Amino acid sequence: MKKFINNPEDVVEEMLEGMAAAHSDELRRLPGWNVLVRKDAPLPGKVGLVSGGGSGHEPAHAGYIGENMLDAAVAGEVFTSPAPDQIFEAIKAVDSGSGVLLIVKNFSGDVMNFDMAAEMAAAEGIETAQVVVKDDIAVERKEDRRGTAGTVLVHKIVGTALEEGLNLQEAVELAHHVTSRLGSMGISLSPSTVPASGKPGFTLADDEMELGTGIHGEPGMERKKIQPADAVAEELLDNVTAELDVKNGDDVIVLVNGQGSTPLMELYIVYRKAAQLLFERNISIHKSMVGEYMSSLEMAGCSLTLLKLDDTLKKYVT
Amino acid sequence: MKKFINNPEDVVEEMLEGMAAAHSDELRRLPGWNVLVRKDAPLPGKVGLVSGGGSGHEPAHAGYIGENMLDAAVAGEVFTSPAPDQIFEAIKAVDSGSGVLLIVKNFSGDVMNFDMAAEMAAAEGIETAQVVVKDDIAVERKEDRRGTAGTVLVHKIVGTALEEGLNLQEAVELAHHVTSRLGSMGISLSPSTVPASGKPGFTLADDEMELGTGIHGEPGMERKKIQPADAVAEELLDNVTAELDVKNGDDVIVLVNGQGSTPLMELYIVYRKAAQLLFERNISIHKSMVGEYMSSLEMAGCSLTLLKLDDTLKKYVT
Amino acid sequence: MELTLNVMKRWLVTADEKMQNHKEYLSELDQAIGDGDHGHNMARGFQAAVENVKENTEEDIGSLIKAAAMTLISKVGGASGPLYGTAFLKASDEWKGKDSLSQDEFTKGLEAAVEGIKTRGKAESGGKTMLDVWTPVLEYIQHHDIAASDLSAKAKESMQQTENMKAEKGRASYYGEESISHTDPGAYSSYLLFEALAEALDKEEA
Amino acid sequence: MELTLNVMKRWLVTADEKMQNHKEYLSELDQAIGDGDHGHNMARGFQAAVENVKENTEEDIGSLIKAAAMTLISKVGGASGPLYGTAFLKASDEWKGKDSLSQDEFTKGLEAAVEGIKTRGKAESGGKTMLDVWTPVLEYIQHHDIAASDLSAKAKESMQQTENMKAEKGRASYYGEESISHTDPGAYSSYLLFEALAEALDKEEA
Ligand SMILES: Nc1ncnc2c1ncn2[C@@H]1O[C@H](COP(=O)(O)OP(=O)(O)O)[C@@H](O)[C@H]1O
Ligand SMILES: Nc1ncnc2c1ncn2[C@@H]1O[C@H](COP(=O)(O)OP(=O)(O)O)[C@@H](O)[C@H]1O
Ligand SMILES: [Mg+2]
Ligand SMILES: [Mg+2]
Ligand SMILES: [Mg+2]
Ligand SMILES: [Mg+2]
Repeated sequence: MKKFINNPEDVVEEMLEGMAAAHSDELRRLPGWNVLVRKDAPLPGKVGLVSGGGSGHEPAHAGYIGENMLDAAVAGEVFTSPAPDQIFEAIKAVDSGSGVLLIVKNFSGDVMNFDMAAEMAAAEGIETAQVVVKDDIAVERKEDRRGTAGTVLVHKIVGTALEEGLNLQEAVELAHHVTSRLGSMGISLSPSTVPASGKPGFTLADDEMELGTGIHGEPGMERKKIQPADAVAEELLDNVTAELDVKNGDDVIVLVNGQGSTPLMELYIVYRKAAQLLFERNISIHKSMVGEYMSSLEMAGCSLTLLKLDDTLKKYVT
Repeated sequence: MKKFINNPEDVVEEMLEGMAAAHSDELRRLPGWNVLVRKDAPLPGKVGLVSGGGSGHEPAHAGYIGENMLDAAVAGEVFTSPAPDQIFEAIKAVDSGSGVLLIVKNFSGDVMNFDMAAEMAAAEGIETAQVVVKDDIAVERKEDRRGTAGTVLVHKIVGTALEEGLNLQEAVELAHHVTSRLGSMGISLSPSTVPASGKPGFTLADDEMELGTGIHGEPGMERKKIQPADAVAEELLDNVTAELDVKNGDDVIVLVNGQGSTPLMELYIVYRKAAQLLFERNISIHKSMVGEYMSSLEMAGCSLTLLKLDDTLKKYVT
Repeated sequence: MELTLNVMKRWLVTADEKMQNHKEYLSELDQAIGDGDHGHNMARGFQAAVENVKENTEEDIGSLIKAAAMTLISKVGGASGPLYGTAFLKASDEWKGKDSLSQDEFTKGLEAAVEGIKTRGKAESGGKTMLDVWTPVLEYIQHHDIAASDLSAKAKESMQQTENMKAEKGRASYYGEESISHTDPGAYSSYLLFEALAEALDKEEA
Repeated sequence: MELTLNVMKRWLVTADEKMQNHKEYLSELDQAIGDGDHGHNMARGFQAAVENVKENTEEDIGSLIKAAAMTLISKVGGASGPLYGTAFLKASDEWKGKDSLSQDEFTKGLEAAVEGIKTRGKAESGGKTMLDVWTPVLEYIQHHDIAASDLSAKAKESMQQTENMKAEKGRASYYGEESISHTDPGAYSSYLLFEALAEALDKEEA
């Protein structure tokens, strides 16, 4: 394990200190908590937007704090969901009295910890609602689907809408509307190593790739011989479009996400083929995002996310 | 070599196609050339700003096309500087009659190719000037210093100033002023692999790091046992501050750049210590940048850049 | 027999020792069908809970266990944090104000704990989780004298049986059929917890 | 002897063959003290230049070599592109309008080429670059009958001598003392170029 760290147990604390120092014009840390908050939160009259999860997915989630996005992000240990008291602090810090929406990636730990935080908030009279993102279509059963890079689009769209004054109930409906039209699939070439364990999360042969991995390297649908980028792009795209029933005449947002050590060059090569295929199929790309939006430490791989737009959603795409 | 590519010989072409498709609202590709141009260039009355170099450093340089930055970026083969005719096309595409400033990283190949392009432009009556960035203080002789991540700050500051109407001569002076106050040093943990060669650019033992590497993995000053992040940050910072004579009361921009596969988490841990030390030494951080600004494919490592500000430069820091 | 405040304290302390000693092993189990952090999560959580116990001057079992619950909730993280935390919290409710528990009272707490895990985890036993240790252990205690019983053998046997189950909940469920032939990490840590209880009781007897 | 348009064409074609055959080896040399692309750069450039020659209907040596120069400039990239390109371009100026060259005329072109490399690269011989082949080869041709001479032995010997030099220019200079005991890749490709010239002349004789 070759990493720029000090003590493996301190990585999250030190990262948060670094983030708070680097971006003090935009966010602040809640003293003693692993919570970063938009500097001007709570905004009077605005529903608060909170997300979070295990660390190691940077820039998620603290990188999405700001106007038209999150009011707070809660950071757990690396790949481990944050505890309820941390989340509760975030809720208190951003609640203006209009309630707080929690965006949660669908992992048992995250869901349970956010549930408990919501109960704590309720006990103190703060209204919250929770929307669970399940965009990873590699998992068959819909209720078991993991939350992955598509979560960023929920942050952005709901965040933009909240800035325009939606109330909590409307925000929940919008968030559900987004998640119902959102799908992602990942593909990995090599694992990442959690500092505390010091060992790679999985192993793949030199000529193998794994289709459908989650953002912590959870198993996918299939291991196979490594394919050219064009075939990879086509397989990801076909799976996601089939799942979302994206067809001729539709409008989409395309997000090609890097998992950590895959160069931007390769992400653009994957994007290129996806864009070509969409064009051929007369599906128009409303907006493109190519980069590391939801990383997995230094995992090599990428994922492709589509959001199928309609007029409601287009209003909030900036 | 595990990469999302098709044919190794096509990576630059396909990346450029991907970039042009993904960002068609901001830039366009010159048909038949490896040149991306700001969509609204040439801007009447504005001096054009062009940079470029070998590919593999994404988002450099095409990612820096836009308002307050570059008018065009020229992409060579991976880690190989672009040919003069490519650069010449970029110059022609952005010249509004007010001349074009070329920002070049100091590598023999880049300098010679940009020189030839400038001669071609002169032969057609287009005025150009060239500023060579030599921010890599790991190289002893000043004239041999390589151009690295600090180049991005030259783009940003000179780009902002040009938007305000500086003429070519003034822009050259400003660019020299920036480069005279700019220093960087890198440190690497593992190499990258150029697709065409298929072999890692260098080798390091499992417990070794190399101090002072260039952005293509060029040799640094010293190989040593891997150190904790705090020691790494301190060593980079001490070297750069000593070189630039940054002291008590000064104002700086700090850029912690990721070389490719180093997670953002680690960059923030390095940044944290650098910021602490600057604070202790009463040097104030005017602006912080933490991320992959000038990558080296999937090399693991980071670099630290300081720009020592004065009133002239502060005017152009956005 | 009576479970005194002292036994309960010793339970926590012994459990912590076991979590520390099995930290790497638990994480290894989790590496195979999860994300490899279970040992680290449990070790972090119990260490903090026990530090708390040592400083704790509370004189009743309810408060002791509630304090432990709150610490587990805030320090373990992941899926196991809310589950162990909820279990202890629900039990502490039953033990409020008591400085010693009859077997019956103890069992009531355990029943509440199991209920808590099921509700929090939206899970039933048979799904290759910690419940596959908690449920059989609870049933066993409901029918045997806890002092004279072989509690830790029961816990161990239940833990071992998770090896043949297919995971239905949590990260391990992504492994589907592949999860079979691996022991569930949460079942293992629960076995350690009940082994610690048996040892704490043993010491008391002696 | 006379160097005809045909010899010059054969020179380029033979050089291309050699660059293709030694592509990996040149890149390996460059991997040791550079960035490992020299073979790929040269192979890409000469292939394009020769495709161009084949299509070329120009009937004078100046135009032929100028076309090759322009292709090298635009296809090689890196440091070697402008250097080889400039060398050929400067020589083509001397050979303008000629459909055959005397040894004297050929030498004049080579002199201009070496001058071009020095100016473009801001370099002198002795710095472990391609100049350490071009300069001694030029001197040799200035004093020997090119047809009867052992041009390729001279080029080879000069190339080999770069092994003991310390690099002063280009990427290899970053290696400082460590560059010693490696052959310079640009010197090797220049040796291949002059070996190709010798072979093209040989064929003509035969
Ligand atoms: N929904 C659930 N119900 C009951 N137990 C669960 C559930 N989800 C996970 N577990 C238990 O938690 C254990 C994993 O805990 P841990 O590794 O600490 O958390 P995470 O899975 O978030 O990394 C599993 O082995 C299993 O016993
Ligand atoms: N300034 C210079 N003057 C003369 N030759 C040079 C100079 N810089 C580099 N070279 C030659 O170029 C060769 C490297 O070419 P190449 O690998 O294609 O380009 P790059 O160094 O840009 O990757 C070196 O081996 C050396 O012979
Ligand atoms: Mg976990
Ligand atoms: Mg090169
Ligand atoms: Mg786990
Ligand atoms: Mg080279």
